[in-house]
Amino acid sequence: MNRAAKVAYGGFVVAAAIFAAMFVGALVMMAIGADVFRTYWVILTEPLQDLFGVTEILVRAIPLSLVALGIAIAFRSGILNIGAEGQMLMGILAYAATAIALPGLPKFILLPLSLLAGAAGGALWGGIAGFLKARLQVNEILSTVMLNYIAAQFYTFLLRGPLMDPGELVTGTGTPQTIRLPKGAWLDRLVEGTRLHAGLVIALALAVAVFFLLWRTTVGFRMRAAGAEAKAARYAGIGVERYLIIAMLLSGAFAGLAGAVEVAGVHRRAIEGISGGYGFTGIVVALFGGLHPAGIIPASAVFGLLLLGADMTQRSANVPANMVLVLQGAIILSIVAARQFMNNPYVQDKVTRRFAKWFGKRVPTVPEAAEAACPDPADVAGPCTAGEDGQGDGKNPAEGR
Amino acid sequence: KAKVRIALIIESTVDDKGWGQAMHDAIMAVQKKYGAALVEYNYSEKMKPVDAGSAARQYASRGFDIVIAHGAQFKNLVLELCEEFPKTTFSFGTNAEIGPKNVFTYMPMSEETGYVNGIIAGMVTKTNVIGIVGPVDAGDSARFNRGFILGVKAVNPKADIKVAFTGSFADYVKAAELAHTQVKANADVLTGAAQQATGALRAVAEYKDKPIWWVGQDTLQITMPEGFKVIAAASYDYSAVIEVMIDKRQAGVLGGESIPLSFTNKGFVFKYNDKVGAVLTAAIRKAADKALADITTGKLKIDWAPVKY
Amino acid sequence: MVNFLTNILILGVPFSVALLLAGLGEMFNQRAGVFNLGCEGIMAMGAFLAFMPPYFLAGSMPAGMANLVGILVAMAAGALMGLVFALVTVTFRAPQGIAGIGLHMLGWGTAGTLFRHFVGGVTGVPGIQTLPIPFLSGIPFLGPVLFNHNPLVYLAFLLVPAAWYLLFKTPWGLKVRSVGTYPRAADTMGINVNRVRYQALALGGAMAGLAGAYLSLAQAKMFADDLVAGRGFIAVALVYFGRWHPVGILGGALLFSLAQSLQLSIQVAGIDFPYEFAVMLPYVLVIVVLALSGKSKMASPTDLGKPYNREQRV
Amino acid sequence: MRPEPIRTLELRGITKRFPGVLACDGINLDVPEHSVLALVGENGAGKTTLMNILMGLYQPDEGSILLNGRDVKFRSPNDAFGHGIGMVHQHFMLVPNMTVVENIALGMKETHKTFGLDLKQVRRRILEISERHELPVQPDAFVWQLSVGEQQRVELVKTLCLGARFLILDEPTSELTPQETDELIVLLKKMSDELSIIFISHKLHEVKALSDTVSILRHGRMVFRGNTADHSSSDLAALMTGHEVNLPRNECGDGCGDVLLEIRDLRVRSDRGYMALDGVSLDVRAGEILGVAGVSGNGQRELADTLNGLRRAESGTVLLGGKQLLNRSPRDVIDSGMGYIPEDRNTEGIVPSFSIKENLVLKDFAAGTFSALSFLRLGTIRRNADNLKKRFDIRCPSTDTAAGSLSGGNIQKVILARELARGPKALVAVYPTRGLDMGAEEFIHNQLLERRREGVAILLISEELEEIMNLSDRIAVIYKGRILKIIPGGEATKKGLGMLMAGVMDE
Ligand SMILES: Nc1ncnc2c1ncn2[C@@H]1O[C@H](COP(=O)(O)OP(=O)(O)OP(=O)(O)O)[C@@H](O)[C@H]1O
Ligand SMILES: Nc1ncnc2c1ncn2[C@@H]1O[C@H](COP(=O)(O)OP(=O)(O)OP(=O)(O)O)[C@@H](O)[C@H]1O
Ligand SMILES: [Mg+2]
Ligand SMILES: [Mg+2]
Repeated sequence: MNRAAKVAYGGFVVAAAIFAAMFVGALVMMAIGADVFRTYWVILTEPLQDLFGVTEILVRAIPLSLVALGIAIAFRSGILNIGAEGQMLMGILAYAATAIALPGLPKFILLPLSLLAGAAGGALWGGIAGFLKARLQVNEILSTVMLNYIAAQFYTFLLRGPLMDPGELVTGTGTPQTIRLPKGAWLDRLVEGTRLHAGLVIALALAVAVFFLLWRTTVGFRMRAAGAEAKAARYAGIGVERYLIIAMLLSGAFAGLAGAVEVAGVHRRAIEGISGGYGFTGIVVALFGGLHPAGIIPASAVFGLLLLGADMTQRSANVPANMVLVLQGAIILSIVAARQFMNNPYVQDKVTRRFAKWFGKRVPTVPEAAEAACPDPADVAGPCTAGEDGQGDGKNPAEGR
Repeated sequence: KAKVRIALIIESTVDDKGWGQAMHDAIMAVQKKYGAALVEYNYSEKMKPVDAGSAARQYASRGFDIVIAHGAQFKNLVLELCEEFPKTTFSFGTNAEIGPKNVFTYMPMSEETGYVNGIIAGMVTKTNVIGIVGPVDAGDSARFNRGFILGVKAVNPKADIKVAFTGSFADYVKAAELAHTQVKANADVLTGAAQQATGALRAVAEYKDKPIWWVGQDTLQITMPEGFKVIAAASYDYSAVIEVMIDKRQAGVLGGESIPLSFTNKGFVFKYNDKVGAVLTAAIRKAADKALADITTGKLKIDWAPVKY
Repeated sequence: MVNFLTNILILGVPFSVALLLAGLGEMFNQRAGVFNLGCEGIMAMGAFLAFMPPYFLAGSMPAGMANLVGILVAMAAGALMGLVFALVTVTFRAPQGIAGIGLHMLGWGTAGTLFRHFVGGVTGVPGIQTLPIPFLSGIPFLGPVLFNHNPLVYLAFLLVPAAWYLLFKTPWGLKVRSVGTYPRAADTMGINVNRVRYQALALGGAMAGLAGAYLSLAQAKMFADDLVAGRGFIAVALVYFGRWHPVGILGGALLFSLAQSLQLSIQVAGIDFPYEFAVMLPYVLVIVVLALSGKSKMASPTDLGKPYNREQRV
Repeated sequence: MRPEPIRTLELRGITKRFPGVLACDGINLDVPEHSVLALVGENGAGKTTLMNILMGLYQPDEGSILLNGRDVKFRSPNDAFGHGIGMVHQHFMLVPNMTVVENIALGMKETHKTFGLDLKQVRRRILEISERHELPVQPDAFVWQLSVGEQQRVELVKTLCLGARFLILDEPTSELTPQETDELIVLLKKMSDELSIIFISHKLHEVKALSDTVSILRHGRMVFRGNTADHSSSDLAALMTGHEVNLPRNECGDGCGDVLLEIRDLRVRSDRGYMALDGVSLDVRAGEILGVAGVSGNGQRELADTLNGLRRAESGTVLLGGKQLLNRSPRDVIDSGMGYIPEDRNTEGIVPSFSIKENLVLKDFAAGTFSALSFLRLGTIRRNADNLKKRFDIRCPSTDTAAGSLSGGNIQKVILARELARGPKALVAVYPTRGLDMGAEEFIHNQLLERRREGVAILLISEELEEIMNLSDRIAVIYKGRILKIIPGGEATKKGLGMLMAGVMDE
C-alpha cells in the first residue's frame, strides 16, 4: 500500500469500529428510549466546549496515564498486573500518612517525600504479587485480584481508625477520611479556577522516564528480555525472577504514585472511592497505547475525554449513569477488534489483494528472494502500537492475555 | 417565590433503597409539594469523587441554586467550590461542622432511630440474640448501631448483640450471607443500615414461617415485599432539610448552618408494621413510643460515642 | 463448637455455587485457549435477565416455571455474550485481556441501564426455594451440609463430574484441550480451531450466565446494580487456583466460600479485632494456600491468550 | 468408507504469497502411484508451504490440485484425509499434555461418539498399525514423556491410523538418531509398495537411499526434476544451493593445547528426578573439538545446562581455566568466558521479539562497550550488529528486524555471531546444525573449525554422526548419563559409534 492508501484504509477501519461501537450503544439506548444522537453529541463535543472541560479531561488523564505506564512496565516484563486498584490505595495511604506525620516540613521536602512514600506504598503491594509469582509461582492474576480486596479493607481500616480525621470523632460524623492534608503536600493547580494540577508534569516526565528506562537502559533491557522470552533471558545470564519482582515493584510504584498524585492534586485528603475504576481503565489505556509511553499519553487523554463525556450525558442527555459503562465497553470491544486490520500484515495483505482484484489493478509484486523480505517490525507495528518489538510475533505479552 | 434549581450528586444510585434514595425521594417530595414550576431538579448518580467534582462545577456554572453533594467524602470539593461560586448554595453531609456562609451541612442523628429500634428488638427477641448486619463501621451507620445497642440494653440487659460487617455498602449478596450467618447463630431479630441491608432483609424474608424479625432503617421497608418481616422501620426524611435550605435561601441565607436530622425536626419517620401481628405487643409499642417521645422532646439524650463492640 | 463448625459448612456450601459455576465456565474458555475476563459482565447480565421473568410474570405463571424461564434466558444471553467475545477475540483476534474488560463493562452497564428503565429500584423476587432431598437430608451432619439446599446447588455440584467427563472423556473435551494447548496440531488433525473456541466460549458464557442467575434467583433473591460485586473476577482467579481442573476449581470455590462463611461466623461470634481483617480472610487464604501447595507443570493450557491464525507463524 | 485410491496427484501452478514473501511461485508437481518423491531445497525454499497447501492447511492464491485427473479443493486437512492424504509435519503436531491415544483419537472422527470417545477402538487401531509396520508405541504414555524418536513414531502411526494412503513426510529425520533414521528409511522403502510418499529432507544420502524421483525447489520455484538414480549427492547439492558444497573436515593432528575445560564426576538430576548425569568426567583442551555423541535424551541437555549454570548439580566439579564453575549463576559462567549454542534456538538462543541487533548483545549489553552508566549505547550496538551481520553473513533486510522472523539458519547465525564475537575460551554447541540446509551447515562447520584453530575449547554435542566425525578431535559417547568410551576422531567409524550410542560395548 502506498502512504495515502494506508491512511485512507486506517481511517476507514477506525470509522467502521466507532460506528460499530455506537451502534451497540444505540441499541441499548433505543431499548430505554433515550435520545441517541443527543447522547453521542454530548459525549464527543461537550467536554471540549470550554477550558474547564479540557482541564477536566486532563485531570482524569493524569492518574490514568500513571497507572497505565506502570502496567506497561509489568506487561513488558511478562506480568499482567490487574492489581493497580489495590496498589493505588496503598499508595494513597502511604502518601497521606507521611504528609500527616510531618506537616511541619517545608513544601519542597514534604511534597516529594510524601509522593515518594506513595510510590513506595504501591511498590510494596505490587512487589508482593511479584514475589509470589517469582518465588512461589502464584499466578499474578489470582494474587492481584485478591490483593485488591485486601487493600480495600486495609484502606477502610486505616481511614476509620488510626488515620481518621479526629474532627470526625469530635463531631461524631465518623466518616472514614483523613484530615485535610497539610498544604506542603499539595500539588499546585496549574490553571486558575480549574482542577488541573502539577501531576500533569509528573505524568509527562515519567512517561519520558519510562521510555528511557525500558528502551535505553540495561535494567529495561533485562526486564523486556525477561518478559519476552524468559528462557532466553535466563540463558543469557539475566536473573529473570529478580526482574519480575523489580517490574512489579515499579508497576506498583506507578499505581501508588497515581493514587498519591490524585489526592495531592485533586482531593487533598484521603477519602473512599478514589481508586474506583482507574485500575481497569488503566489496563485498557496501557494496551491501547501499545504498551509504549508515546501511545499511552494520547490514549489516556482519549479515555479522559470518553470518561468525562460519557459522564456528562446523564446531566445533558438524560440517560442513566450506567450508559457510560455500556459505551465504554462497546468502544473497547470494537476498537480492539479493529486493531488487527491495522496491525496484522497477514490481514492487510489479504485486504490489499482483494482491493487490487476489485479494482482490476495488478497484484503487488513481491521481492524474489524470501530472505530479503522478512518483515521489518517498524512496518508491522500499526499506529496503536508504536513498537520496538516485532508485533507479528505471538510472544508479545500484551497480545497474550 | 422565585424558582429554585436543585442538583443532587450521589455515589450510589437514586434507587438504592438506602442512602441515595432517601435524599432523592425527599427532593421529589418537596418538588411535588412546591410544584415543579418552582423546584427544578436534576441528579447525577454513580459519581466517583473525581466525577463529583466536575458534576458539581457543571451544575454551579449552569446556574443551579442548590447543589447537594450527598456524602461526607464530598467535603473537600464543596469547600473548594463554594469560594468560586459564592452565589450558589452547596450542601453536603453527613457532617456537623458549620461550613462557610454558602454551605449547609446536615447530620442525621441516627443513634435516635437506632435506639428506638433497639428497644423493639430487645423486647421482641426470644432467643436473646440480636444481629446487626453492618456495612462498614463508619458514618451514620456506626451511630445507628451504637444507638441500637443502647436501646436493646435499656430493655434487655442480658441480650447478646452480634455486630458484624460486610465491609461494603453495596454488596447485597454478602449482606444476605451475613444475615443467614446471624440467624444460624441464633439471632431472631436483625437490623442493618445502608443499601446492602436490603440484601439482609431479603435473607430474613426467606425464613417465612419462622419467628425471625427485622427492624428497619434508612427507608420505609414496611412497604417492600419483604415488609411482612419488618416489625417497625425508621426512615430518613430529608425533606425537612431540603425545605429549610430552600426557605433560608429565599430569605437570603445561603448557608453557614448545620442542619441536624432528628426526630425533633421530623427528619426521621418511624412507623410500626401493623400487619406483623402478635409479635408487636402493646407493651413494646408503649416502650418504643415513650422512648420516641423522650427523644423528640429532648428528655432522653443518647450518649452513643463511648459504646464499644 | 461442633454446631459452630457445622453451621459454617451449611452456609459455606451454597456460597460457593456462583463461583463454582462461573469458574467451571471460565475453565472451558481457558482450556480452549481464551482468557475471558468479561465473566463478571456476563454474570451481571445473567443475574439481571434471570430476575426479569419471575419479576414480571409473577402472576401469570407458577413461580417455578418463571424461575426456569429466567435461568434459561440468562444462560442464552450468557452464551450470546460468549459468542460476541468469540467474535472479537477469535475471529478478530483482539487481545483478550482488554477485550474482557470491555465485555465486563458492556455487560455490567447494559444490565444496570435496562434494570433502571424496566424495573427501577432494588427489588426482590421469591426466588428458588430450598429443596431438601428426601431421606438424604435427614442424615445427621451430612444431610444439612449437603442435601438441604436449592436445586441449583445440587446442579452445580453435579456439574463438577459432568465437566470433568466432558473435558476428559468426550470428543469435544479432547478438542477443547488440544485447541488450548497446541492449536496448530489440532488444526492439522482436521479440527476447526475457531469453531471449538466459539463453542467453548458459548458454553463458558452460558455457565457464567447461570452463575449470575444463581446470584439473583437463589442467593440474593433480588437484583441490584452491583449485585455481582467482583465475584466474576474471583471466579477467574479461582481457575488459576484450581489449575484448570474441575475438581481444583471446586476446591478453590469451597475454600473461598468456607473461609467467607468462617469469617462471618467469627465476626458474629464476637471478635476483638477490627472486622476488616476478618473480611480479608478468604482472599488471604486463597493466596496462601496456593503459594504453599505443590506445583504441577503440565496443567496449563499453554496457548492460553494467543489468537490462532492458520497462516501465521508463531 | 475407503477413499478411492490415488493413482496420480498433480499440483498445477501453485502460487502462495505471505506478506512480503512469495513462498511458492507457480509450482507444478506430479507424484505417480507407489513411488517416493523427494522434495529438497534450502531453508525457506517453500517446501513446507507447498505441502501445507496440499494438506488443505493453507489456501493457494493460484493454482489447483488434481487427483486422478480431477480438480479437488481442500479447505481443511479433513478434506485431505478424506482422500487418503496424510502428513507428518516438520514440527511435531502432538499435544504434549495428552496421551498418545488421545492425540490419535483427535483425528479419528469415527471414534467420536455422542456420549464419549471410543478410546478402545483407537487403541486397537494403534496396536494393529504399529504391529503391521513394526512401529512400537506406548498408547497410554503422555506425549511429553516420550523421547523425540518415539514422538516421531507416534506421528507416523497417527498418520497411518487416519487411513493415509499417500504420505507426506516433512523432514522426518531431522530429529532422529542415525539408527532410527536408517530404520525409518527401511520402513518407508517397504511402505512405498503400498503407498505414495513425498519425502522432504536436507540430507541427500537419505534422498538417494529412498526416493525414486527428486524435485528441487529454490526460492519458491521448481528448478529441477529428475530420477534420483541419475544424479549424485553432490550434483543435487549443487543444484539445490546453486554452488558446490564442501562440508569441511577437521584434519586432526596439530597438537592441542592444555586442558581448559575440566569436568569431574558430574552428577545431575533431570526434571523428572532421576540421575540424568551419573558421574560424567570430560576434559576439553584448548584448540580441541570434543564431540559428545549419543542418542538425545541420554543426558546431553542436562550436561549443557549444568555447564552453563542453568541447572544445579548434585556434586562434581566444572573447571574452566582452573576456575570453579559448578552451580554458579549463568552470569558467572558467561563472564568466565563460556560460550553456548543451545539446543532450542528459538526460545533459548534468541528472544524472538527482540531485534537482531538486540539479540546480538543479549549477553553483553551491560558491558562497558555497549552501555555507559547503565544507559545503552545504541550507536555501538548498531555498529556491532552491522559488523557481525557482514562477518557472519546474516541475511536480513536490517538488523532492526525481529530475530524471530528469520529462518532457522539465520537464527543460528545470529547466535553463533553473538557467542563467537565474545571471544569465548570454551564453547558448548548443542545440535548446532539441526534442521539446517547444507549451505548453512557448511558455514557453521567452518566457523567451529576456525575457532578451534584459534585455541577455543569446543564441546560439540550432536547426534549427527557425520558431523561429529567430521569435526571432532576426540569423540565421547554418552549413554544413560555416563560416558561409555572416548575415542580419537580418526579411529571412529559410523558403525562403531552407532553401536556405542545404543549402549553396546563390544569386546
Ligand atoms: N506462515 C508464514 N508466514 C509468513 N511467511 C511464511 C510462512 N510460511 C512460510 N513463509 C515464507 O515462505 C517461504 C517458504 O517457507 P517454507 O517453510 O515453505 O520453507 P521450507 O522450504 O519448508 O524451509 P525449511 O527447509 O527450512 O523447512 C519462507 O521463505 C518464508 O519466508
Ligand atoms: N512469522 C514469520 N513471518 C514471516 N516469515 C517467517 C516467519 N517465521 C518464519 N518465517 C520465514 O520462514 C522461512 C523458513 O522458516 P522456517 O522456520 O521453516 O526455517 P527453518 O530453517 O526451517 O528452521 P527450522 O528448520 O529450525 O524450523 C524463513 O525464511 C523465515 O524468514
Ligand atoms: Mg519446512
Ligand atoms: Mg527447517
